[in-house]
Amino acid sequence: MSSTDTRMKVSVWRGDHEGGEFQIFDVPAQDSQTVLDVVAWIQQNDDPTLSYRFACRVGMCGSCAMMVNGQPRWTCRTHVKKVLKDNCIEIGPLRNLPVIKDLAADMDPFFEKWVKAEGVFHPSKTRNDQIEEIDPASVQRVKADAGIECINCSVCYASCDTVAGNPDFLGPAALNRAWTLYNDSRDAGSRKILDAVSGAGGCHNCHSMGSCAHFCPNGLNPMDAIAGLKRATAAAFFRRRT
Amino acid sequence: MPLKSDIDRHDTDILILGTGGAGLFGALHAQQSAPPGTKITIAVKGLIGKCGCTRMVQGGYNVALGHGDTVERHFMDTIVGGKWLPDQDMAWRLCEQAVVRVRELENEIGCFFDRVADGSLHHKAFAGQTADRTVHKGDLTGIEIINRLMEQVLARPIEKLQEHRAVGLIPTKDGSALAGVLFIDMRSGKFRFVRARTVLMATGGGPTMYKYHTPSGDKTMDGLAMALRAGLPLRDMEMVQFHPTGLLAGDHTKMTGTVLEEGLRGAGGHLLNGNDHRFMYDYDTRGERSTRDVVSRGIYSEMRKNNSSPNGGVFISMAHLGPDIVAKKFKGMVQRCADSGFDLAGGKVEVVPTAHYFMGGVVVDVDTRTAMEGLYVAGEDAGGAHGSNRLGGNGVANSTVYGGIAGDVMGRDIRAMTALRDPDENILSAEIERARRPFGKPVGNVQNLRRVLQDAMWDDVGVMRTEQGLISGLKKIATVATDLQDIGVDPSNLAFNLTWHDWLNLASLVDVSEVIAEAALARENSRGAHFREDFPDQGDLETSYFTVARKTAEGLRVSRDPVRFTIVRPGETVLPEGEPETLVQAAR
Amino acid sequence: MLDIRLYLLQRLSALVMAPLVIGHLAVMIYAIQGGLSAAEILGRTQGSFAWATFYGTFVIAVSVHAAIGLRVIAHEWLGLGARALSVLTWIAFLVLVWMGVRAVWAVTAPGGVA
Amino acid sequence: MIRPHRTHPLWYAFILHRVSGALLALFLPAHFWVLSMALNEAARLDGFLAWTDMPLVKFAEFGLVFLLAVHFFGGLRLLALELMPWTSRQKTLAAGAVGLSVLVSGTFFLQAV
Ligand SMILES: Cc1cc2nc3c(=O)[nH]c(=O)nc-3n(C[C@H](O)[C@H](O)[C@H](O)COP(=O)(O)OP(=O)(O)OC[C@H]3O[C@@H](n4cnc5c(N)ncnc54)[C@H](O)[C@@H]3O)c2cc1C
Ligand code: HEM
Ligand code: SF4
Ligand code: F3S
Ligand code: FES
Repeated sequence: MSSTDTRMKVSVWRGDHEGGEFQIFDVPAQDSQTVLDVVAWIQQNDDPTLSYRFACRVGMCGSCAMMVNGQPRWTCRTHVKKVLKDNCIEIGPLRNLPVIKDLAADMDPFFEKWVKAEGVFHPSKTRNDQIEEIDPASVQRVKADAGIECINCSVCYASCDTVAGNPDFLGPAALNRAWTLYNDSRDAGSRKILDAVSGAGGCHNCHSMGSCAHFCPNGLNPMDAIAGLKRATAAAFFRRRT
Repeated sequence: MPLKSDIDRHDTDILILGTGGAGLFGALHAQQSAPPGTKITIAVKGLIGKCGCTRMVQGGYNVALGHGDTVERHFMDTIVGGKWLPDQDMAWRLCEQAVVRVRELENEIGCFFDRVADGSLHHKAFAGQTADRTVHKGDLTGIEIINRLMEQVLARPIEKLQEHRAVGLIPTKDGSALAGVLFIDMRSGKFRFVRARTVLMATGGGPTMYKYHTPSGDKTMDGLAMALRAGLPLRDMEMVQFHPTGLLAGDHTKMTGTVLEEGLRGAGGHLLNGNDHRFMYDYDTRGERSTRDVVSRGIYSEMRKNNSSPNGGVFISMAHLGPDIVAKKFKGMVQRCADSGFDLAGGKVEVVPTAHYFMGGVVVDVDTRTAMEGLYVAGEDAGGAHGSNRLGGNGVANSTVYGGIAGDVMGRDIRAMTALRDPDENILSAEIERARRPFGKPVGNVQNLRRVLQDAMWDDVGVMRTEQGLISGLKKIATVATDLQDIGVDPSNLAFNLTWHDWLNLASLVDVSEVIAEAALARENSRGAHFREDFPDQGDLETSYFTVARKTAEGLRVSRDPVRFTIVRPGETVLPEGEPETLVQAAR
Repeated sequence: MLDIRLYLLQRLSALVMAPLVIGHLAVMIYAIQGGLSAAEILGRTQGSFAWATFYGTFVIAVSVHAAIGLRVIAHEWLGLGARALSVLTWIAFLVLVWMGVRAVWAVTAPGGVA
Repeated sequence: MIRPHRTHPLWYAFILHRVSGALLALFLPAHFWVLSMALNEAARLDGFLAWTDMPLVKFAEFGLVFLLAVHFFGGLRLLALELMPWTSRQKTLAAGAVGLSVLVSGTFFLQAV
């Protein structure tokens, strides 16, 4: 690929919550070009009304996720070379979320579930206390660390068929956060967390189909986290009975 | 003058602009300190917690919490690093409160900072520090801080106005106080005016008017442009910090300008020019390990001599340290480069200095109050704490410390503000018309014009400055300003219309660019981030001044105000006698 | 649409079935050699309390398990709501138990056709 | 049906488990019905059993046993994943479960013909 006059066919979903369709654009190919660059090029040079979202452009904010050739991806860190097929790319809004316009999805349901899963630290100390000493190699800490670097990009959420079929399902990211907190020795809300993930939309709906772990751009494994929650809730269930 | 367009009106008690470290802390603390029943609203240009630069913090957070470090030492480093220009009371408060804020982040918000084997916090030393002071979560500290803050805010009864862009601070008719803020609801394209008793502006500066820049895409100096139009004084506006190693990958990609971390140089990375010559020792005895400003100028000089790489920068090379070791030690960076098609571990990657942080900002007191009643400013929008240079690790400390203070102070002040204020409808109307300006004009390419501004700022108001260059830069900025007024945007569908926002972004950038260039002209010496080739000396420290710019009826005015040495004078120190110069092992 | 109770029921029933399935598969592989006949089957099972318990447990477990399984599928693929799902789960469970118990009775009741 | 976001081993394992479970559940009433004939209509049961000797029917039976085996081993895999605190090597296990199922049902099929 050189920056001369190679061009590619990019088919972009246009529309809003009422529906829409793909529209084809002819975009110049460049070296070092990400899918986000392609989308931005279209908006800046071909169709000024194209809507999409991004912020950090380096894979830290999780705002730019879209469906690329039918797979959810962070577009700012997806090189065109990785997804170009027969000189074509298809780009659509993230799956499993309402569309605001074109490629911009409404992430509110995702974050509502994050909070609903009690994915919010429950303090046991205050700013006047010393910082707790924690052995970074302790078993609990290692478990918490495994899922802590989630950027809430919703890629896992978009990949999960259980989310698609079961609108109440809290989804992989929220449950991954709940599990991380459950293992955080400083968190005082383990009981709350277990209750929050045991309801009709809770962790027990996950079928371990693993798309979440397969697509997570940061290599996290929400499937593991959810399995952990299943064990913890089951153990607590029997403990409370007896 | 009656409004020409139909707008939405909305009331709240405490309004917060922005969801970086400053905005989110402002919201949380306001919620803790305001009387029960106070309505708090947080409005942001992107999604809550998913935009802004705090999230992009890699290195970490400066706090005197161990290894013999003290608030005094942190303070002295901040003053010396800022070349005696910081407002000393602000700097002191920053260092003192950072200790409380980090404990709050750990104990109440739930951030987990890295520990060493004995379970205590891990501290590392950024360049320019005399103690191991920087706490961090790997090299993704900002994500940890913002994610945790975001959760707390999302879980609270705080009204959320997402994808709401602030476009104007609207004062009362007599101009004595702030009445509210005008927004565009970006999702629908509609205007919304929100009245509030107090407003925290935490929109985070962000010098993205330079060809190469690091901040996130939503940051375009909107806050400072609004403050300027509202007549507020802005200080230290010439102070733009450049990070020496931004990725260079061509004009067409957003990856260009993004940071390749400081640690690469620290670990022994080589900077090579286009002829494969390791040039940094030609400029400084510390070579690549020199401070940000020195390395930036070294690279810039090579570029000007045309000793540059294919895309016009230089190379960073790590391979001599062993590709496997590099790949392990800088996993995130190597992976990021690989995603973009570059081999950082084994090959050479093109880099260029890149505009990183804005030290200038609105003049505020240590309680974040401004000259306008009801308006508070914190974070990168506020000037004073860093002077001419910001220490690595002091940026996020500043935004979280002062955001929290703003929340506390607003929660207190609001008790004395019984009523909402009515806006000056004329100004409201004028601000709406200003934002609607491109409608009906022939449609043009905003991005190309932004490039013109970015080139001008890079060439003439950038890493190295001269009077001649600055004057030429000002002319170019003025041309861009005129051209922008003639570029149209098709108004037929304003919902999520990014092109309209590109136009508004550029309008903010142009306004602030002019102030940067004027302030740079006014400073006839070289301090910290500001380097004048025609005035390379730092000037007399005792008579240090800072610049204050303000828009008046006659146009932009820049004055020089003397720095008040309220805590320590040049040549003195607040450290007890006999304290070692530095506690950092490697530096001793 | 699976809370922890239904989840545990489904997993427990699966655990109960695990050894039974092995047994069942083994018997079938053994029995099918040389073809099946009613007499052969019944000769083995009729009047056997052990076989009745074996298959009785199997029937109960599978009814619970499959009813809950069908409920999940009906929710995710057919979009059935909470009320319809409860109805479906119960109907599936009752139909399976009823037919299953009849079948077990038929093959294990003492003094049958052989 | 198999859209791009589904093209990985664990999703195939999931769909196999679901389809086999559903088919088994649907087949089960028929199975019970046939057996319940034993009570008073052994002759009819015999007729039925003779019918099952036909190759096509044999093949269908092979399918059923295959379903049970596949669902069984897949189910064991899931229970292991959920109940035991080890989790990696999932893909290998999924493949292993399917492989084992084919083996078992294959044995059954060979026995039967
Ligand atoms: C790549 C990078 C790395 C960095 N690393 C470090 C580091 O290691 N250590 C350190 O101390 N500092 C670091 N910094 C600096 C630090 O990130 C900032 O100093 C600090 O986070 C600024 O916080 P803030 O809250 O003021 O602004 P931000 O976090 O930038 O937040 C600004 C908010 O305002 C919103 N906003 C902007 N305009 C409008 C508008 N018109 N209407 C409504 N909302 C608006 C934005 O969307 C955003 O939500 C780094 C910066 C960058 C870019
Ligand atoms: C003939 C007997 C069986 C029938 C009719 C049956 C039927 C079903 C059905 C319909 C489902 C729902 C599938 C889904 O949710 O995707 C299911 C799920 C399940 N089955 Fe079975 N099953 C049987 C035997 C078994 C056995 C013997 C085991 C284990 C050893 C087992 C383990 C499981 C598990 C773990 C699930 C949950 C899968 C999930 O939630 O994704 N099943 N079964
Ligand atoms: S778990 Fe991974 S895919 Fe899911 S939101 Fe977090 S970072 Fe994104
Ligand atoms: S993709 Fe969905 S079903 Fe479970 S394993 Fe992941 S959440
Ligand atoms: S733009 Fe932030 S993750 Fe892509």
